[in-house]
Amino acid sequence: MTIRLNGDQVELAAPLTIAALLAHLKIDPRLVAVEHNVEVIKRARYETTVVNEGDEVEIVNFVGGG
Amino acid sequence: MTIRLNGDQVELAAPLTIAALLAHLKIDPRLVAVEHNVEVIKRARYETTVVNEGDEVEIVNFVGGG
Amino acid sequence: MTIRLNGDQVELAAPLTIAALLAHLKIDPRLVAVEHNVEVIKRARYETTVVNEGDEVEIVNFVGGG
Amino acid sequence: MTIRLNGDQVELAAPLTIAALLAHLKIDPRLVAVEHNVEVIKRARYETTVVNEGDEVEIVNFVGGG
Amino acid sequence: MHADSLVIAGRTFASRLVVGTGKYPSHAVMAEAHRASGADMVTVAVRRVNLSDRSKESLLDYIDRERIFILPNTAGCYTAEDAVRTARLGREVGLSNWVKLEVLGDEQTLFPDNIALLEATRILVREGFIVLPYTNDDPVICRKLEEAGAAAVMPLGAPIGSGLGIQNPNNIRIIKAQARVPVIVDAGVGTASDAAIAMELGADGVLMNTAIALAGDPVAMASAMRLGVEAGRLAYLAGRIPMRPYATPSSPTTGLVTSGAPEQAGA
Amino acid sequence: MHADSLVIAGRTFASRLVVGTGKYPSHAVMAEAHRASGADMVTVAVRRVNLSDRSKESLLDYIDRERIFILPNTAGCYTAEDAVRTARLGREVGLSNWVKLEVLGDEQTLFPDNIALLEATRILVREGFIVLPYTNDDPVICRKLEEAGAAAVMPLGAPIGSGLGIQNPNNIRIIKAQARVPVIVDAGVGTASDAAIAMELGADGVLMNTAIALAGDPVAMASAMRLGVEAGRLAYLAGRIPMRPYATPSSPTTGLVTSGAPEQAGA
Amino acid sequence: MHADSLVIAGRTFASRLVVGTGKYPSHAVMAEAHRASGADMVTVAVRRVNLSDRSKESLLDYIDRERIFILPNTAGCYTAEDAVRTARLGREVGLSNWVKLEVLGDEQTLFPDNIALLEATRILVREGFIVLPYTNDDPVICRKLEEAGAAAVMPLGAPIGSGLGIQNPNNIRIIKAQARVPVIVDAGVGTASDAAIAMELGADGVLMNTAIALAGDPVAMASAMRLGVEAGRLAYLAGRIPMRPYATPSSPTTGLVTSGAPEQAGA
Amino acid sequence: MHADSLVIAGRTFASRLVVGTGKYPSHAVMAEAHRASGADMVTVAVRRVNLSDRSKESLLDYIDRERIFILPNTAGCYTAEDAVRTARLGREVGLSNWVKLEVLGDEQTLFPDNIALLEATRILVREGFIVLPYTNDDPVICRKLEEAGAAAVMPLGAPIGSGLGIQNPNNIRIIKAQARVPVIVDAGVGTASDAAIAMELGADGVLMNTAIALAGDPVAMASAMRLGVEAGRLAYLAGRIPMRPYATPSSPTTGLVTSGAPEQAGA
Repeated sequence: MTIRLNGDQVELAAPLTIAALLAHLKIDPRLVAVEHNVEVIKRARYETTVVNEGDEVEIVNFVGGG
Repeated sequence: MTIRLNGDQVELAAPLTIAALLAHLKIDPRLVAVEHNVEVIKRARYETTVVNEGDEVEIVNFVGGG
Repeated sequence: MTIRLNGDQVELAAPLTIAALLAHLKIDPRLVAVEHNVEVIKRARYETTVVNEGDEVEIVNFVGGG
Repeated sequence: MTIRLNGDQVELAAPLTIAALLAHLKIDPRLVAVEHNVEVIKRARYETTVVNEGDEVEIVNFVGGG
Repeated sequence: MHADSLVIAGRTFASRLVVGTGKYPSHAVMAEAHRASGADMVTVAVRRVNLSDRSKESLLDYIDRERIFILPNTAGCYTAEDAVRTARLGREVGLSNWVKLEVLGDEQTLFPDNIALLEATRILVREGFIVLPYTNDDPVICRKLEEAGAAAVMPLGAPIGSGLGIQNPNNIRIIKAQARVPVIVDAGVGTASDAAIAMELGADGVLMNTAIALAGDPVAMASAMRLGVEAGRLAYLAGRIPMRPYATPSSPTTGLVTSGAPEQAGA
Repeated sequence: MHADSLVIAGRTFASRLVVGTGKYPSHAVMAEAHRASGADMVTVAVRRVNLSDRSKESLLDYIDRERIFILPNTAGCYTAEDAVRTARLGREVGLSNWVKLEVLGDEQTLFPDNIALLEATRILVREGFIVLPYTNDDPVICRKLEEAGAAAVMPLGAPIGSGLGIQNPNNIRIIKAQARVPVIVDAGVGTASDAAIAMELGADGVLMNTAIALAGDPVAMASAMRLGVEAGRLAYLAGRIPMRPYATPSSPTTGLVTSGAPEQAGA
Repeated sequence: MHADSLVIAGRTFASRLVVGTGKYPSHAVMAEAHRASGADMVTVAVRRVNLSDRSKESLLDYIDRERIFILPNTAGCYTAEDAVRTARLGREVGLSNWVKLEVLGDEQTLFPDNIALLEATRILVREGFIVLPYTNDDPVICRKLEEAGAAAVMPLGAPIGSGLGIQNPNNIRIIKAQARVPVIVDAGVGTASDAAIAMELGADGVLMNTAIALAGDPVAMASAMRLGVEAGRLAYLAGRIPMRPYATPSSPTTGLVTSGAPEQAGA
Repeated sequence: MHADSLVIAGRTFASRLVVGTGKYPSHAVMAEAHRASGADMVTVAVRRVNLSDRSKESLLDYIDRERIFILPNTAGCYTAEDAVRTARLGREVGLSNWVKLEVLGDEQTLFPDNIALLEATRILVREGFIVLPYTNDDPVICRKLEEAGAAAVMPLGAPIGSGLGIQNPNNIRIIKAQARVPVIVDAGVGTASDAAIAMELGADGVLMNTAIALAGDPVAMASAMRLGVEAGRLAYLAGRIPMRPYATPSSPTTGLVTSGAPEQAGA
């Protein structure tokens, strides 16, 4: 299946939770925030929120800024 | 009858047109603008617009400003 | 005898040394400088420099300034 | 003979007056001033002042300045 | 010079100086100052006719309407609604559809409420007005006003009547660089050099009232302002020299009749 | 206006702007700029005649001597002796005994050596010269020059040719307040508003060269400077409004046709 | 001094200097500059995780979160919607509900779009955010932001990264005089004296990034800014002397040992 | 930081701030302000002992001579002769051969008479004094003083006690660029940012009296001045960012989570 991840098309084997997606990407969930179809997902819901074909996911973190 | 003219209560004998009101007040209609119940009245309608009991009339002109 | 001391006429009994003058005036010699007839007198010479009739003496110290 | 004219060595046939020198150089005397051995020469003296071997002559005019 | 006229909404003005009609010692002095200023546009306020004392001469008797275009303002209005209402009345008196649009946001500074100003601009443009909004020196709001149909933008140089001069020259320069409508610096000028500075920054015109009306000699100051605006405009068009921290000589550094000191070469 | 002429050493000048003759793109442009400036006094430098190339036109052919008074300078001189020598030569060429006296003390800034300047002033005054010394913006040296017989004092606004404008307005104001001879701001002006500012500070005149000669369009800038000087002078005479940190309205705060919000009262 | 802490929305900060985390030569230099600055609040941006290169160290590893409070910004957002969305994401990363709210209106100046800013402020305040909006130096919009619930107002001193210093000191002073929430001057500071000036105008704090991060020596400049902010704050509290156009002596004018010249009396 | 001491005539000072001893509310406040300022050099005036009232405490009792070096001045002297005489007396009291040399030329401005100052400098240098002359902001006179043997040059920022701040920053910068002895800005500072500006221009130190002594809270202002001098010095050494007329963003312009508007690319 294909999702849109941080603006790019990405292929994934099958639907998976946000938690699984982060683990797959080797991203520490404590340092990022995740949007699923333009809705911010609280950390408590990472295990229960499922990413499906065609979904949009944004994973952001803090970078240097002023 | 009583109207509100430029913010003050004014007694008039009877309903009258804007044109008549201006004549009564000795005001040259070419130098002023008139609002009747918060609606600007074109000069062409001075003869046909009647001021009745309780109406609000504003008569303004140009004064020095920046 | 009369001397001019800090711009004023001052009466003294008799000629005396700078050291004696300072003692007379109860001035600590370590905090002032002395001019005798427009010549600065080093401290070492206070005992030997004599003030005579008509001499001009200036005694100065440090005051607040910028 | 050699003179120093405006800082440069210049050869001339023989001693000559300032007036003759200016004529030789095709310089209108009304637009310049002349120094002869560091002395300003008034125009009235151009005919009588003679430039000799080794003399220093400066001929100046007005140029653009601020 | 003829080609350098100020054009706003298709109307050509010979002068880039716009002056007010308030606070003069007398109507007569005002009229003379108007002549001295060379201005062919003046601002007026819209106020209730004084019904208790009709003896006062009319302001309009002292404005040479052959030569001078009258620009009604909405001074003193603190809401879009009031400003729109005042503009409509002004249009009816003045027989023109131009308005200097003021919607104030603060009594101490008389700074505009730019949000209400934008709203009023949109309404009045829709009603066919030629809108010249008084705004602050913010390039973003100036662009919004332009997009809303303002015929010019009129950023302030300093608080009205303060005489402080152009407080933020960089902003005026930026506003001008971005604008596609004329930029008139409105408010804050105190003396002739302030007017010149506004024009040197690229402004298309300057609007002022207090600096002339309350000057020691309003007529002389009106002349000074006319000259200041023209001086600044010409200097802007001429192109000024760059600034340098050190000197460069104006006279030649060679050909001196001097004792030949080495420093002359470099002078 | 006639009464407001500049008088130096008994000679009356119609214009308060004095301009230079150096660094113009051409003699023809210079002549046109002189006309545009309105100046009736111009400075020139004294230099050796170019003997190797006599083809060059004379500067004087491009100066309307009927209208314009010529003021020779001693630019480039770094000692009193050289300046005196140059002044004497200039007098002999120019048939007048006036001199703009420069004795420089530094090549980078072209700032004056005020000690040598004072010495040269004394010598030249004794020899009957009308001395206009270029000095720095120091009220004390200006007074010494005046006491030495200078016919005017010419404090700098900024380094020659720098275009930085009046760097220390307070000093120019103080110099004017103390001086009993005319004060001409000489050097540093970059654009028309700088000239206006100098005059608003009370200066009796402004002298400039580079700001006009090296402007993009020297003739237009010469006009701008003329207007700037006149604007500043008139504003000074008219008396400007005081500066205030907050606003004061230009239009009446009563008589508005509005919804009666309380803030109108205070506007 | 303890009593002079900066308090925003009930949270106390020991330092009145807020610094950024962008544009440093390295994370290590940034960390050292943070220490030198004394700041206990720093801004960060919210951006997509770089999925193609996971090797980069995390910014957060270089911020001492024990001591330093993290303020996410919405830099780069040009609509209220984008800014709100970014603020929500920042809250989720940062575990705090504070946001430095930027809604930009222009790419050249990075000046705010105050209308969208006000809208975003209202939305975020309703959602429980502590909103610190970056705005321009307009007292009217600052008051509107305050009324919308902003915890502080952050007027700009000059364009972001320009280093021009406080362009309009009078406006900052007015904003402070009117505000009932803290005023943080955000953007435009170039050097330590600029920071001091901001504080002397009465600002409650200063926020900067480029002036430190791109200084020749960011750590030394961070120290300089800390000192500059403290100097300006103390001077503001101490109460400066008034300005006078002339001198007043610091030393006594009597008691001199001198030849008795009359001028001593007046000195 | 230890390496950044101020060295004058071989003597090392930990602080670059030199303060006065005049005009304080009390000797006790002065002593506390001295501590707060961190200064290790203070100026004093030389005056006749008050013979009619010996009860006054000595100034010296309130100066920590272990830590603070005393610099006698010649304030109030209007001739070289008087200044030399006063300097000699000061040396005799103070047991040091240093002198802050003032030779004034004008009572209103207290500006120096630079010609007499130079003469007095020459005499005192010949007599073995370490001479620190107070002069005006003229690079030429500063170089002459240096050549005459001055151990430092002390150009004024503005009239003594005026609090106007550095009136001509360009001149201070030029003086520093040319000087081979320390440059101490003496007089004119009004608040902490002025001191920072002086140091950012490259000055080696700042001398002040009135700005501290007559501040609302002299002790707090002394701290502010200490911080201001340190801030300016550090900023000067760190190297400030260049000024730009437009903005440059502090946060990345890519990686935003937004609706993909085209303007983000340029932000």
